[in-house]
Amino acid sequence: MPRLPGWLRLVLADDLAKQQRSISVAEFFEKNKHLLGFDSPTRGVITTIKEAVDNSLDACEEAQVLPDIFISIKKTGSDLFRIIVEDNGPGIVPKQVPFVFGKLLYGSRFHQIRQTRGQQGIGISAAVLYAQLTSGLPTIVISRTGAKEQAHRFEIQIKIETNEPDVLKEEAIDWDRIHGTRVQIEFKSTMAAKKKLLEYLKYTSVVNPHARFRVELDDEAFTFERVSQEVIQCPVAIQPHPHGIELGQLKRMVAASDQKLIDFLVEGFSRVGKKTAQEMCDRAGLKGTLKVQGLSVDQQKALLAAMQEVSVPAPPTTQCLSPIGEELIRRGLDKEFQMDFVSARTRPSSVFSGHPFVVEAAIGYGGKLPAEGNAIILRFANRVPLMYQQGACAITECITNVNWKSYNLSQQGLPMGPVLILVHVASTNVPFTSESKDAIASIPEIEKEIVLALQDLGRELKTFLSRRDRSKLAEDRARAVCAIIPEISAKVSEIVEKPLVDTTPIEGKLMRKLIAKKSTRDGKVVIELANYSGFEGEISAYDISADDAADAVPKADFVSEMDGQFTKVWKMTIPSKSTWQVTYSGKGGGIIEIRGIDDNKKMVVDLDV
Amino acid sequence: MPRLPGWLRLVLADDLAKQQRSISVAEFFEKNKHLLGFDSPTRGVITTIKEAVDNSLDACEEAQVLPDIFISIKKTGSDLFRIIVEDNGPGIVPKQVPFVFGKLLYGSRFHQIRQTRGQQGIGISAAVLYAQLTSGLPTIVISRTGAKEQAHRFEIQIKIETNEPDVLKEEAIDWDRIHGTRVQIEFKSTMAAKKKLLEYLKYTSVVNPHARFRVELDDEAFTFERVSQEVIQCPVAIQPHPHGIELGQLKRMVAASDQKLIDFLVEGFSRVGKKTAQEMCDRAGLKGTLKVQGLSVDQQKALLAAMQEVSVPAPPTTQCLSPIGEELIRRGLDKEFQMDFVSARTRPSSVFSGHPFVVEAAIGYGGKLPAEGNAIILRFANRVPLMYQQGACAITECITNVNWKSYNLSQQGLPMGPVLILVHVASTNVPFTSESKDAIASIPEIEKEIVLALQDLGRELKTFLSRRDRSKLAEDRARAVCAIIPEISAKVSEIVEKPLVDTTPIEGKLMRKLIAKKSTRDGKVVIELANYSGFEGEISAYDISADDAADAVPKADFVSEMDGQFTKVWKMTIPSKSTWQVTYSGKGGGIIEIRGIDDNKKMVVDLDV
Amino acid sequence: MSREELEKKAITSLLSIASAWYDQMKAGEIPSISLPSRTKYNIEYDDASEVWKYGDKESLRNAASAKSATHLLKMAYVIGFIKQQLRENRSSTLREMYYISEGWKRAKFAAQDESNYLIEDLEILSDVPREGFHLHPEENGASIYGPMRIREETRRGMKTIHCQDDVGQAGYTIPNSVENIEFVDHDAKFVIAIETGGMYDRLIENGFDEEHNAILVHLKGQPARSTRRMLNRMSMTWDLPILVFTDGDPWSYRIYGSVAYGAIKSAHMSELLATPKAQFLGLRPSDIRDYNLPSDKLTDKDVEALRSELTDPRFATDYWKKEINLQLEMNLKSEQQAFAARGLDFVTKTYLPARLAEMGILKR
Amino acid sequence: MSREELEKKAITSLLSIASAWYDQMKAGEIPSISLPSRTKYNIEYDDASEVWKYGDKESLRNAASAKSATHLLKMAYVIGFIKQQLRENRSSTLREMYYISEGWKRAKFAAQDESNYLIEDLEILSDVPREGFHLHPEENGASIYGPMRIREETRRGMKTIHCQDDVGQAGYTIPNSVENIEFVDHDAKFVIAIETGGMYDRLIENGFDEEHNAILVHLKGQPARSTRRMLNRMSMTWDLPILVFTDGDPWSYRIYGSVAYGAIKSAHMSELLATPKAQFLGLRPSDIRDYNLPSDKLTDKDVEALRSELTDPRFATDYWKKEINLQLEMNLKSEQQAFAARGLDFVTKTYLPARLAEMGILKR
Repeated sequence: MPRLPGWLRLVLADDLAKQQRSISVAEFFEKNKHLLGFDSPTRGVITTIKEAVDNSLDACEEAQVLPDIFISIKKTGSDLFRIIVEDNGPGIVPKQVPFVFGKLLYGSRFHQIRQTRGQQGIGISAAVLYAQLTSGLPTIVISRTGAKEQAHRFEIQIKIETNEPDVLKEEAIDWDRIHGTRVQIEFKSTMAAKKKLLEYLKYTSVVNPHARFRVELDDEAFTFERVSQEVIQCPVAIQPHPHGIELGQLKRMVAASDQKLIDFLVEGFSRVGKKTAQEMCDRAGLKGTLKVQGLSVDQQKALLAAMQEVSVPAPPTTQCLSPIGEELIRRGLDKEFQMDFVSARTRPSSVFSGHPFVVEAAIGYGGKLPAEGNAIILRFANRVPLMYQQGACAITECITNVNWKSYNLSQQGLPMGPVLILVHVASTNVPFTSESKDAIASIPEIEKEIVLALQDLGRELKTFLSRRDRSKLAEDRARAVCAIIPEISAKVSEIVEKPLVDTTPIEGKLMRKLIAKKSTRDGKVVIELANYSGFEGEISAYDISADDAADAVPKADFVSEMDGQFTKVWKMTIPSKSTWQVTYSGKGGGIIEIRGIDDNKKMVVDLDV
Repeated sequence: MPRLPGWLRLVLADDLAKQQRSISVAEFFEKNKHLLGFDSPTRGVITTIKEAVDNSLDACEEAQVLPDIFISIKKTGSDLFRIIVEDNGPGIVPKQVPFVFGKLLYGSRFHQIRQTRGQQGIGISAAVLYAQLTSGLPTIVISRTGAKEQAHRFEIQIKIETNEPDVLKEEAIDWDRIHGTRVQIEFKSTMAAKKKLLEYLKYTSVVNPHARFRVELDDEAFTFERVSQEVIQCPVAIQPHPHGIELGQLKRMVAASDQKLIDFLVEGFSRVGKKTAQEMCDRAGLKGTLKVQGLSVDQQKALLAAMQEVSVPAPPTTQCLSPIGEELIRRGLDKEFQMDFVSARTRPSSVFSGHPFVVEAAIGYGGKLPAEGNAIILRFANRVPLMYQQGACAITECITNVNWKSYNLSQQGLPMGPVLILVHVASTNVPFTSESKDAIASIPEIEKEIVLALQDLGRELKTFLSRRDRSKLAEDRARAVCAIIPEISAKVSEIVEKPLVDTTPIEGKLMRKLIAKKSTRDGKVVIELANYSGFEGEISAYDISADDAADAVPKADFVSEMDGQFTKVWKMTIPSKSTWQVTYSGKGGGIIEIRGIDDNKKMVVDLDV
Repeated sequence: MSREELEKKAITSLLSIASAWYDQMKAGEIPSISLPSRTKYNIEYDDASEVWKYGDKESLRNAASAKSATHLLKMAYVIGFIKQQLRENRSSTLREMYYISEGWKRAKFAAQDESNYLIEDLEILSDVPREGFHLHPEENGASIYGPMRIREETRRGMKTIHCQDDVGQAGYTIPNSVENIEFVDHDAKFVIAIETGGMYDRLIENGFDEEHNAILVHLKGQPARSTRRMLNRMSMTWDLPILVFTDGDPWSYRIYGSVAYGAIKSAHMSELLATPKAQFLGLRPSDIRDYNLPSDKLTDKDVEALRSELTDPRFATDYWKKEINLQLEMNLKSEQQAFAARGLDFVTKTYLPARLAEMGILKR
Repeated sequence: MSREELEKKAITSLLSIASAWYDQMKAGEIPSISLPSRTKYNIEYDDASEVWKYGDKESLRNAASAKSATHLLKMAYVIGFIKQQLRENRSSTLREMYYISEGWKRAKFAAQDESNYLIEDLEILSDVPREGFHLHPEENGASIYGPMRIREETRRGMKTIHCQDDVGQAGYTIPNSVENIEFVDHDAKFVIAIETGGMYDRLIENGFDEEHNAILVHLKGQPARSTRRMLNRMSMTWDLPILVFTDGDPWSYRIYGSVAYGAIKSAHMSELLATPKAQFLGLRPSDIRDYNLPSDKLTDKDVEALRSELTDPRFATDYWKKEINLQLEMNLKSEQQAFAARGLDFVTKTYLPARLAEMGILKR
């Protein structure tokens, strides 16, 4: 056994020590691209556009402007793609630009407790890093903060060893945007996921109805127009909620405070008033007048436990969250999917583990939605569409758990048929199942809200469907009474060997309408109008078909021809409970229409169908 | 539309700029615990032990000592667990200790191209961070670098805002270890995954046969003993391989070099000689004498393309990789699983995308392995067991794709029955499917090696199984000839109504052995020895059963009794082609053995079975 | 009821349905009809007749929707069809009627099920079995072998047949319509209805019918309608004990159940199709034990079926509870031919005489 | 061959197998036996007899391994059992023999399949059908109705039966062993073998047998062994044309195939079981087209079966290719009862006379 002598081992520890060094976060992510959604060239495009668009939308929101975002993707080499995202946001002051794009983990939203799209301060600089690794090209950023300022153009890379920006070039230039930012990134990729990309843009447009997106994809151009002219209120950060913090965070707050305990609680946390603060102190066995900095670790633990035991109202949400709103969801959906029915719900805001959240949902039915197969599911978190891992998402789980059959939809796991379901979860801290942010985790509080929203919408959909069914039912009844009962009568009369029973009294009794029946037998067309409606004014019967009805008895009051189709019009008044009839030679078919009487007082039955 | 006036928007960009700040990597990971395997309290324990043990094993390897690792897990509160891992490694010099444990992304192995267990410099400090967030307790580290040095004890936390170590206390102390490191971490957790933890330790022990692990789990203690006394050679870092680098890396190397291009290629990369380097220069259209620092980005791109086109031998692997070896895998498996058959393969090293790797595999069969159900699969990457996501792993995929039926195993996806399959992938860069490092990605080069190793082992297993089957076959034949043919004879003689045919000539013709037959009918035991073997020396028949054979004809030469079992011995010589017989009253059963004649010249048939 | 009476009743009832509709329509009302609800929640045990029948729950069908109007229209066409068929003394199968409806336009059947269901409705409304409508099933009845004589009205005239003397080895085959049979005389002490052909043949071969004056009926698995009607009539007309001899598994107990108690699907015909006096002869779970018969393990489906029988009101007797629980405990089932393991004569010489004596059918 | 001759041949052949083994063992050799290989690769068309038979490929079974020694042992036990059965003039079913083997210790059958397969081996070795061993199938034969008279040797003596005058509405049932039947006389011009009971009843009800002097045979789906043997004997003994009338789908063509050509499973019995002169009457795909019959779409399985028939040597005639291709093109199938859509008399008054005239059976 070759053991090293003691002195050599000692040297070794020193040797090892010399090799120890700090690793830059950029180096770390260079080796771990998958953590940032750059694990495949295909996915890189969507990730980059998503990050840039998220930043643009967030910036516009903060600056209270209506977003006007231009996106371009152009192939520049066999496997190189140039991506440009340009917005009309507030712009970035020149001295910040290098840090925003050339340093990982740099941002303004990381520590704020409010709903934002981007948060980590990694996204866009990760794209810069990916570009420099695969194409070697720097990222070009143009930004302008206002009419009085010049635009600045940067060529930026990241110094990987130190995670510091490397500005290759900076110049002041003229730019036609008065304010805004344009970023141009070029890297190795493929357009295999073009369909997914277009879906992403479409869905983004649905939940950002105040934004306009113009897209150039190689030679194609699309516009997703805005449907709302209102800027959305920018969420404002709030204090942490006492139910939503961990010991580590508390310790940091304590260390940074020179307040008395009771003031620390009231001022440092959401929804904690004097009374609540006192209750927390009492439970923790601490005096409210203690300086917080003096608290021992054990006292801090006791305080934390007390803070989480005392009941505190949910955090304020109107401030820090920005739901889309029922009206705008409807408008957004209507723009991209033309449907017969659409309804949306914004649930009251709620809270899980101290994090405020709000659930919004919408259901659409019919129209251009595909009649067969599973419902279309649109999932969103903080106004960002979730494009992957539908099966692993709590939203999908909730949709599956709702009993859609009780709302007259068919269901096999997911509901089936021409249905679209949208769910949006907005929170200061959306709980994802994994770093790739593709699926929302199963949090009972959130699931409950989703299910309630869906059930509420389901009931509304059911009302719509049964109203629709009822009008179908009325037609169905008319068909039974006017078409089938006479046949029963014929057959039964034959069986019992008695004269044919006249069934028109049944029609009258049941229908209380003006009934127009058209039938064709042996080359004769018969139109019969039976008036059970009580109305006795003048009406017109329009009969449009290929027959010219030249031998009609009575003659038509008016005949016109167009493309081989003859419109025959008869005008008449029909006394109550009596019948008017016309007969002519022909093949039948076509359309019959009765005018001059209320819709709900008439019924047309084509006996040939 | 409430647009803000221009001056206000300008102010906004400035406002926003003020909020921008750098985010510490510790803050980042505090928010993203799942990236580090701390997404649930249950998983935290295994992650922490795994990280600490990986560090210990790596350190011992570097210091060339046989690892002796102590692991303790103790419950200290309702949901608090204290974890201690102590090794006999080289220790860490005091001034480094705070950085190793109190700073994320700090380590010695991140930039080296060689096989190591840990790499990112995050693992153990992530556990420190997790402890400070959940229990508020600092981590205690004791380390000593040699007999002449004192041990140092630290209480360490991480300053989250800056990702710098926060040393609460440091003191020199006495410690009985001459060199080594002990870390004690305490955090909120559960022991729900105890079974998984023990599996992890067992499997770790299998692939680290040179290490001893002592484990204390609350009140239980286990030891996984070492089976090899040889320290394993520590892999040595190599230069990057020209097929394995990206543009970003090349640019950095170029920027740091003051060499001429040809020297840069020869000295900076693995397996590049003068000739290869020249070919690369030629292809890239660059002179070898150019200073590399002067290369433009386009020239660098051309160079990179050329480097990847030119064929270069695989990187040297004996140096940077440390396979376990066939012998040690067998010993390791044998220690933990007692089996009838075990064989291992270490494949020649190979390369994917410029990263060297080697595949090792082993198959075990029979013994104490469960006879039913799927094979047991053990997966390893760089000597670390993979505990989760078996279904998503390329190793499992490869096992499934091998046609085990052709090696006489049953198979339903995985092979079935008393089978164990071990696969170890060692590489300077193991390609995992995700950050949680639970499954190896599908890389064709690696898959090919795994399949080749498994097929090779499969053939060996088949040989073993058919050898076993052949001896079964001979027994089967003897049974047919000695037991069934006499019955056929009896029945056929009855049918044709002729005298019973004697079938012993058939036995003799077929068997050419000494055949001992024991049968029991109507309370009489008959042992018959028919000698077709050609051997005519003295033999003994041992008959061990509950019968005392007092009335045996002929009498036994020797009878002894033990626990109600009688051993009867007859000695005799049987002339060739003749028969010897003994009869006694009894119930039969027991064992019969013939001694004095070669094993392959005798055959015992119990006709009562 | 004789065949003529049955046909008369059929035509009268069906015409009265049509007449009722005629009158309804004449009075300006939508035609409608009431039917008992045909679910298992509307099945009741009738103490008087000892069979399971539909209860009081009724549902009204009127022609106020296209769907139910079409149903009434189809019913009218079927009534017309049956009327014509009876008048012409023709008959047809349900399948043929389904195809004939091709010419009925709006009254055409969409599927065979629909016509079957409608015929059941008419059976219920008229209290006449479908044979009375001259609608016969496709499936043949089973075979009979034994000392009995019947007179059958066939298309080729009246035939008198003795079920031992005038038939081949395979016996007399029960025709589709048992109503055409007249029971002349018999010399039997009891009837054994046997599940499998192998056992039926065994009893014939061993001369069991002659030795014990037994009538043997081959059920051919789950017995056809005409077989059940035949057993019912043998029991009613001649008051002969009917003994059911099947395999020893839950599916065979269901065969006994359908002979003795009737099926939910035909609860309206229970009085005609069920034979409440039928007794279960074997093979009982206790026989498996007592005769140590070759047996198989129960499958999961067997166990499930046994458990469901334990909660079936028709099997809610001490006898069945004891036997079924014994079977679940042993976890075994046997086929009736398993007796062959004890020799080909065992079942006729030993088992059946003992069992029949135990049941009081044979004297010991 | 008469029944006595058959039994004699059976006993002789089986004893010769046993004798051969006896002699082998006596000579100190392992007993063995050669059997034709029973796979579809060893089936050949025999031009002389116009049926499919096993070819020359043989496999040798000797008692050198426990498995095949056990097989020979079982064969010896079965031969012994048959010998005794024939001697005592008893009979049994395969299922009974399976249970009887319970007492055979090492020669006990593990499953019913095994005993079936062994009996087929013995049929091949002895060239005697199992009926000659007094082993009869469980399944009944089908029914016959028509102007023919047979004499059947039953357990109750010899019975002479006229298949119109002496039977009930359901007709005469073919017994398990057709070898016990003697063909007395007939007044028939042809035989129609019909797939479905509904159509069989229709032809009887419409008096088709009387009007055309036809013998009607109900096949009951895929025909049982005894039904096929009956058709074979009617064709051989009386030289009557045998016409097969089925549904118009691939499965029904297979029924025709098994009547006319025999099945792979029983290729060794083809000369006894197949009726090469049998002709396919209908329902042909071209009938669906020509008579515009109600029809269903082909399912994927139907299409698959039709395609497989196109490559089956037994259907390799222009007639079948044309019809099957037409069917695939139309993508339709019909049931024979679909003729009812044209009226209950259409099949007997129009279709069959036309079709039979076309086939040259009836004069136009």
